Amino acid sequence: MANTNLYQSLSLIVPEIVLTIALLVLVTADLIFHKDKKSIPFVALAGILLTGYFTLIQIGNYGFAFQTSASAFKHYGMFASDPFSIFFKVIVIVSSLLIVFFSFSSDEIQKITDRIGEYYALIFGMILGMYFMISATDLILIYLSLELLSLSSYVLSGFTKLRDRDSEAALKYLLYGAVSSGLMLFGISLIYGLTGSTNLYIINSLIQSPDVNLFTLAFAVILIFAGIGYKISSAPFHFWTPDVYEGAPITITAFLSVASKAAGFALLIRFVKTTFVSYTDPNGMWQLINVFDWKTLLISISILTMTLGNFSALWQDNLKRMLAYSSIAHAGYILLGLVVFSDQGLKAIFIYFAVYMLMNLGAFLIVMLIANKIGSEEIDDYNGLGFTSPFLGVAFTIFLISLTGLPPTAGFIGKLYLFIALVDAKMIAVAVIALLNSVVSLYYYVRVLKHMYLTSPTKDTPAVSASLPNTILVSALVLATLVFGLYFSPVVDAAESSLFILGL
Amino acid sequence: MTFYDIIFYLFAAITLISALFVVSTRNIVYSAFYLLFTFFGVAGIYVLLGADFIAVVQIMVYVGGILILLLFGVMLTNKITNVEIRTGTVQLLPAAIGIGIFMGAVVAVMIWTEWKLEPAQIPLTTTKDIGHLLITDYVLIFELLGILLLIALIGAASIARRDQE
Amino acid sequence: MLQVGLTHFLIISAVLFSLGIYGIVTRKNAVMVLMGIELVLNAANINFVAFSKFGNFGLGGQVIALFVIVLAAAEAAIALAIVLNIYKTFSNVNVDEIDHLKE
Amino acid sequence: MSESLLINLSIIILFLPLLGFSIVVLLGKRFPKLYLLEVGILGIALLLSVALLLGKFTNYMTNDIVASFTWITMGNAPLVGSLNIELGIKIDNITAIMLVVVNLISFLVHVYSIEYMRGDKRYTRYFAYLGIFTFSMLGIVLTHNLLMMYIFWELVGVSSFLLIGFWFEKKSAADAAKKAFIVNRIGDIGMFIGILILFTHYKTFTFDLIFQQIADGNLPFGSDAWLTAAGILVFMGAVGKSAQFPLHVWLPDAMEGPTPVSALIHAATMVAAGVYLVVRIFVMLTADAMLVIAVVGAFTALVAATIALTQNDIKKVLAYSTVSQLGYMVMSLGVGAYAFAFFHLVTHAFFKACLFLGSGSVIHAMHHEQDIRNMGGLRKKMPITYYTFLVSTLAISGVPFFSGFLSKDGILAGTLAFGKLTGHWLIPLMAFTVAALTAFYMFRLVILTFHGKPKDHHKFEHAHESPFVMTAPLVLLAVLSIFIWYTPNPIAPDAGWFMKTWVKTPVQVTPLESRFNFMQPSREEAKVHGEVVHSVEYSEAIHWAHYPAMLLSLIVAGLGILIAFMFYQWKKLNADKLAVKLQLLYNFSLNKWYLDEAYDATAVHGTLGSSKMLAWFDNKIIDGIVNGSAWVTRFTSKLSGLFDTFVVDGLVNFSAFFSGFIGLSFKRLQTGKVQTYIVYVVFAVIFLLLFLKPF
Amino acid sequence: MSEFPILSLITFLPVLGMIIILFLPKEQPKTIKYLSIAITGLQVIMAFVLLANYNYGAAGINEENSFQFVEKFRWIHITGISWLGTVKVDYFLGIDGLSMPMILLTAIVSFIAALSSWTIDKSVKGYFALFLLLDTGMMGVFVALDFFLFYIFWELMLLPMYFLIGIWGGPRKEYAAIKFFIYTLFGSVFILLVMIGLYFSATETLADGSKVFTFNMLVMMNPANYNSDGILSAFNPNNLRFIAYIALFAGFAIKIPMFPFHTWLPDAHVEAPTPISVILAGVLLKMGTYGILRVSYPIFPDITRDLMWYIALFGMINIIYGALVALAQKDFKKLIAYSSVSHMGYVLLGMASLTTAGVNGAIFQMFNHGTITAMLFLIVGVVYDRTHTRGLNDFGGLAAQMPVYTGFVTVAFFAAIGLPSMSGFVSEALVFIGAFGVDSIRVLTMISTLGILLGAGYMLWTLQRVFFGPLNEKWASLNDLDKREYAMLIPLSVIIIFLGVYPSAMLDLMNTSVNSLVNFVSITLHSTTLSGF
Repeated sequence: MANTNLYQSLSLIVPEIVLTIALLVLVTADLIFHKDKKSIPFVALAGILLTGYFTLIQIGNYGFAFQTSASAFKHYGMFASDPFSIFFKVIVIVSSLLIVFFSFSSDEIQKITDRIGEYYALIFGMILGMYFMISATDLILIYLSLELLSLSSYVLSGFTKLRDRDSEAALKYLLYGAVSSGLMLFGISLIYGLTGSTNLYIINSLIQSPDVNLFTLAFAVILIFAGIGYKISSAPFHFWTPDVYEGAPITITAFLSVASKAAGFALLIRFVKTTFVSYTDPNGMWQLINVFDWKTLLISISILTMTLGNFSALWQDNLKRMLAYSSIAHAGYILLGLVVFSDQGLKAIFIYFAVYMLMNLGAFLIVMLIANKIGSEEIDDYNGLGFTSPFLGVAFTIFLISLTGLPPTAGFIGKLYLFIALVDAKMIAVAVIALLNSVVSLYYYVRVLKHMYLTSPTKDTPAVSASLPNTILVSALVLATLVFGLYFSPVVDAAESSLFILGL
Repeated sequence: MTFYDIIFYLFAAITLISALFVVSTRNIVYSAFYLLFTFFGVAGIYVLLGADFIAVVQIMVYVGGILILLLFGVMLTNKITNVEIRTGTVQLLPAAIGIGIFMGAVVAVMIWTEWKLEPAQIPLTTTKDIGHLLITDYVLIFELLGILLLIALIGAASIARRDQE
Repeated sequence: MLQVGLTHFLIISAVLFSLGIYGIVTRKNAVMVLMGIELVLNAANINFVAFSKFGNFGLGGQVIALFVIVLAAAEAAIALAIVLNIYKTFSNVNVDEIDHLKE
Repeated sequence: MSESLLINLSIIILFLPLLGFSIVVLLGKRFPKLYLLEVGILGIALLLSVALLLGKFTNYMTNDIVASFTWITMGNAPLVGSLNIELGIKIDNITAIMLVVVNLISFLVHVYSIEYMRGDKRYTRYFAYLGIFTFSMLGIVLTHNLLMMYIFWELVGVSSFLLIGFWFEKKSAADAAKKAFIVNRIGDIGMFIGILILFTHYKTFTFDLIFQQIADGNLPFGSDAWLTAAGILVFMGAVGKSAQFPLHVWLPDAMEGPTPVSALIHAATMVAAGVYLVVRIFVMLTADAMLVIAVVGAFTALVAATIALTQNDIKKVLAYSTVSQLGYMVMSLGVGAYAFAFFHLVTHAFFKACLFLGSGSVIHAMHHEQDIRNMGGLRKKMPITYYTFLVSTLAISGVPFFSGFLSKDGILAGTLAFGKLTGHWLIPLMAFTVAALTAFYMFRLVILTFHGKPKDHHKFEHAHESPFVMTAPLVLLAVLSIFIWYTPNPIAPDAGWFMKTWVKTPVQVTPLESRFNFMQPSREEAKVHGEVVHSVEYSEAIHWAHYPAMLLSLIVAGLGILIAFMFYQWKKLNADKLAVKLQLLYNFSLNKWYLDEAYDATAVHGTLGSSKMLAWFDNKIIDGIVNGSAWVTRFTSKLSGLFDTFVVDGLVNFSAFFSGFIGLSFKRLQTGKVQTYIVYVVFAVIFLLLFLKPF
Repeated sequence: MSEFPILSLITFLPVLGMIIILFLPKEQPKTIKYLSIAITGLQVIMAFVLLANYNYGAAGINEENSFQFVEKFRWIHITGISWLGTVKVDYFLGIDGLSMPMILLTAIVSFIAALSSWTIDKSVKGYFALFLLLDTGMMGVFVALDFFLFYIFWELMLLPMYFLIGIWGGPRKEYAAIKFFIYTLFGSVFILLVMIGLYFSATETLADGSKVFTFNMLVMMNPANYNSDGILSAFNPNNLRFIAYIALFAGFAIKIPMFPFHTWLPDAHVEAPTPISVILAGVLLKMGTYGILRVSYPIFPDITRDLMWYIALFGMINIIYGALVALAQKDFKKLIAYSSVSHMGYVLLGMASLTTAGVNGAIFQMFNHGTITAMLFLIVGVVYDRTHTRGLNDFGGLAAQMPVYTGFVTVAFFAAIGLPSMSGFVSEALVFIGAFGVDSIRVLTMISTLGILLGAGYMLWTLQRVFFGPLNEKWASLNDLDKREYAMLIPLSVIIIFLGVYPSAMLDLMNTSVNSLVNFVSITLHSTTLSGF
């Protein structure tokens, strides 16, 4: 690698560098202020805001970083900074910001103030892992960033140690994750054997040659998919999700369900797009290299995922767990955006994620605020809450309706674009299945409403009121959910301009 | 059969047989020791593959680090008074069938695939070249790995330490 | 066949990989499960090193193997911490008994 | 009088009763005396309609006066052109006469009711109802089109419903009201479809425009079969309203209403509306349609007469008599004796109203005793009632010098002529039988009620003649049952002005080939519209039939009266013994041919049963698997086996069950054991590899 | 065209009211009630202002320039990098003869329902907030001309309705509410799918000559706007128009509700509080048929013509089936619910005829059924408020105790039976006239006339069971109507009778549009010979 290249490369990873520095500052601060840790969250907040700022100014500064010297494909590096990555990074950093806000008022997190420094450090570790996952174009970097994300999340999901279920969640997550990443690593090794490289672009050009062994390639891809599928919790690699989501602290559950999933999807999309797509035609349809039947795989996986998620959610009595299954179902919907293999589909994914972030985090926030008060996430404990806590009740209603995908909420726009993409690709049958699934999903979302509103409050039903900051936060999320439902041009514009993935 | 081959089969046997014991012995402490042999075997295979530096790292990190960690784990999670630290097994049959099929598939893949074979000169010692690679081509990963270790440190420490009560 | 080539190494890795998975899914003790994971990682490493030698891919494979080893160490550290934590709460580390979260 | 004045007059006549109704309904609570307003209004209406009659007859004897307006415009409809629905009024001689008849009887009934209904707790409401009825009836009379006919047709149905059910606290009254309305609706459906056929083809409801097109050879859907169908279907309306077999069952039950109502609606006016309808569409009836009408009429007359023989309720006897007489009129139209049918309509209106009011007087006097077996000897106590009743009885029995003789004789002659010309001799046979039976049962009624000795002495003691407001209408109506009002010659019905100048059989417009031969006028006659229209052949046949008919009718009527006297007055014959001897026939007659039972068993129970079944089907099967009942339904459907294939499970409920099932199976996968999850992963990898078949 | 955005105002006024209500303290239920009544009252006034300025000669349907009170703004307009990425959604409101009657209906029924909501005493604030939101949703459906907007309004009423039934409903309210919700959502997802399909099949040519996809319904109606390869384009030999039509129709049919999708209706009605039943029967059901006329017919004229017979068949089944099932009901509200099924069958039948008379009759029937059934539900509400039972056999002889009430009942019942001089008669007659004129569905029409008989059967039987016969002593102390009930029942009775006598008041409103619609559906593309008119 030439040194000239290094400076350019460094300029492309400024957000990551800022993030790393913030992490180090945080750790240092934690050591310095070990008596009074009140300031730590603000350090984290500052770090995230800074990172966000640098992420945003990265717009326009696109290119490959860290090109391999020995390669014949010199202009492809192992790190790509492109509009696509910026979009997902923004999703990640915004949700991180929200998670920090959540953490301010989460009872669970308040109980571990003495370890708050580690908590934020690990969150920063997660963010860093996600950032690299989003931009990585080299399988090894992918693997390591995934591991960085995973290791931090393992710890965080068992971080509070308040209940049995925390450590149980951590252990399950750890074992499941380790195996999945092990499988993935083995798959990567096979790809390495087939092509001699771990760089996605090089692999792409090599597998276009006819002599590649398809079976082995398929085997390797499936193994790698197992690793990614676990991250985005798509069936049948989702089994950890409900257990971990239920066990982990709410803030972490929320973070996992949005940011971690976004990173996973970014990874999957980049992996598929850069490795297996030969070119994009003028209509925005991606032409797959005929080596692996991604279409069949993804269609079946996404249908399975959403069906399984929705139908399992029907029976959940714990709201966190219900939301876990619902997030699995949403992963299924989002996968549909990839299934169409077009820019249109990608756009739908972008929009869906932006929207999903708002509504899902909103829902988790409310579950958290209520859990703070009543100490439970069981749906039966929500009886009559809609009357005693009107503000949170209404907000929760809007989030749930948005999750169902009904207008005039943003969730509808997400679904709309998804179906637009599907219909555009003439995949009507799939669209019908997805639509029917969203009807099923109505059952369990409305079930919450039923408990909140259709059951009259008793004397024991507590009145949950949000503090002023939380009120503002909830209102902001509600407002965004409604506004984007009625005026979605900004989201769509942003998605439209983020379509570009470096490479082909 | 050349000497190289004989050495290979020797290491292969050590690796696989001890690995088999690792996963089948009921005594955890025994398992840990069998794992030691497995790691040694793998290190030998690395040597055969001309990867001396990796072999050394394997022994140092795995045997010197990970294995010790695992042994600590065994000791800390079992009452020492119990001489025979045994562990049960679960779902042997489905696992055996599934893994059997799986192994068949993997082995078949390995055999039937026509890998890219190209005779090549591997330098006798690789340390310097690896070092060079680490700060050029793989510098990003290298640095990232550093952060990963830091995070792992923080994480492990924070989760394992006793709460101040 | 007897002439040792790439395939031989790969078969070793394949068998090691499968044994690792077997260990993961059958052993009750969490530490034992971790040992299985180490086997899986080792198997992948053998692949990387073997491929890089026989395919003349340069030293990339070895570097990757190096990374993986380091990573395995980090993972093991965290894993052990979590297992200790489990032991503190459940007083045992039998994976199949830690199933409070389900359905 | 100018045409527009006549039209305005008719409109005033039409809306006066409605005005009365509205005022009484809205203000009746506050001003209980408002019923007098209603009576006054009717009086005015009567005067105006007499004026209208005079105006019409003096200035426009042969002209029809028509006025119409567009009720609904539907613009320039695609493929059709301009599409409008017009309503309007047509005043011809028949209309003018009917107006007077309706208003007269209505007025008399109003007056009569002042006393009869006094003390009822819904006294003013009663008069309001009478007003709305009169309005509706006048609408039928005045209309110049089928739609308006249908509209008012339904409205009289409703007024009839309200009046029959006036004493709705009595379950029988409420039942009867409902029955009347629903049975009528059956006929109305047919009528409606008939109207639809005509409108669909001609794009108009107006009688004259339709007839004009038929006359021009433009048949509905191009075939005279459709014309026949349309005729019969419209006639179905008459079957319902005029209580023709098999829809006559409602009329006797309708006697649950107050007696003046029975007189007005269920004897004189509304039930005659059916006949009036057939009169209106007479010109478009084909031979087939006419035959059907004739047969229905004749059969109705016979059935009702046989039933009337054995009834013991004074009003029931009269009710069946009404049915029978209506059958007569319908039959008359069927055989082509158009003018006689209308004539009979008028005469019957008077004498039957008189009979009903008379019976009301009796019932009033006997404190609501209606069983004739408990009466007797009332002649002395209530002379006015008796004599008016007798006059009317003589009229209905067809005794010379009374109006009934004139009209009935004409009808009988018509049937005879019809039999001669077409060979359908059964119709005159039935007609004469009915004439005999009528004379018999009417005199049975008179004898049992007024002659002989009182059976219930207590009631008899308290009986007394009704007050003046009740007897005056009786007298007036009885007077109107005398021949002199219609013809100077008491034995030549068609010699009088009624038949000679007022009412003429119109020219048929149906295609020649689908008419009865004898309904084809000779060429010269056809030229002049509204003049004599029967063919020479038919006129001759009528002429031939005239004397035999008169003779025969006198004989059978006399016979009937004689036998009645033999049985009940002189007790020469024993009715009870005969009844025992003819047990079967007697019961058949007494139980009204078991028609009610038959309908109940088939139509009513069939409908209710199927509705219950459907409701069950809807609730259990269509709505299917609901929460707990899910399994029950499935179980039962399995048991019956029949429904299994029909289980059109409500989609939602089924899917709820289905999704629950899937959800549960998914739930079972989630064991909580992480190693199990890992096994799934391994299997998933293998499965996906096989599934994608990349080799 | 008026400069004043009156359509927006009439649509969003209730939302404004909702916001005000949300800021009112809940301790002042009276203020909230008065405010809601005032707002709905204002809506009625505005509806009549619309009526006063309505141009009877403008057709609408598929010509934008003959729509009235049009408001068209660019709402969402995204220019993509590629042609495909462009999205255009307009805020496009306008009315024609199809919507004007519905606007009147919505305004009137909402007002009456607001009056009838006076008795609500549980969570008054929430109730009226939801009520007004529902009002906006309904009104919006009838004024929207952009499919996207239409769909949003369509879905907007789901949630308020769910809560209104679910919170203020009867014993099985939860079940009924979710059933309603799921059923209608199930239907609307199909509408959504077809909407997207249409979006991709038709393009609008903008002023600058560029072509964009659009949700504008009027654009979708013009065959010339379709791409040759659009999946719902008639030019595409492999088009999915048939399937799309079925899906769309199913979506609307659930709302109507058409057999066999009707089972949500009885449950929803029985459990809903009176005002909500009134809204449900009065307005919501109309949205299904309105949707078919507004969307399915002009966008898919070819398929409509092909499926005429089947629509008529379902109309017939609705009429007969609904009436027969109603006959067996023992619950007053259920009976009326099933009678709604039967009456909506007439609408279907009339629409299926594709004739001026039939379609006029159908729309008129929609309006009439709205007012009549609203009145019927109010009537049930009156007696339910007093006795807390709805069992038909629990009553008897109420006519003697409550004569005025019975008078109104009689008016409503006879209107439901289709008695001449009441509005229901005219519409039913027009439906039959229209349907009978079409050869292919003549037999079905004849069978349907049985509905007249059965309708009389169940209505009169009910009248008899509840109001006639000896007075049930239990109810000897019932009061007759109070002033508020007069205020609800009198306007409806007046409307019913007025339109029965002078139907042109309503028919003239829609006439031009209906002719245009019939002309468009039956003649455009390839004309088939239809006998009748």
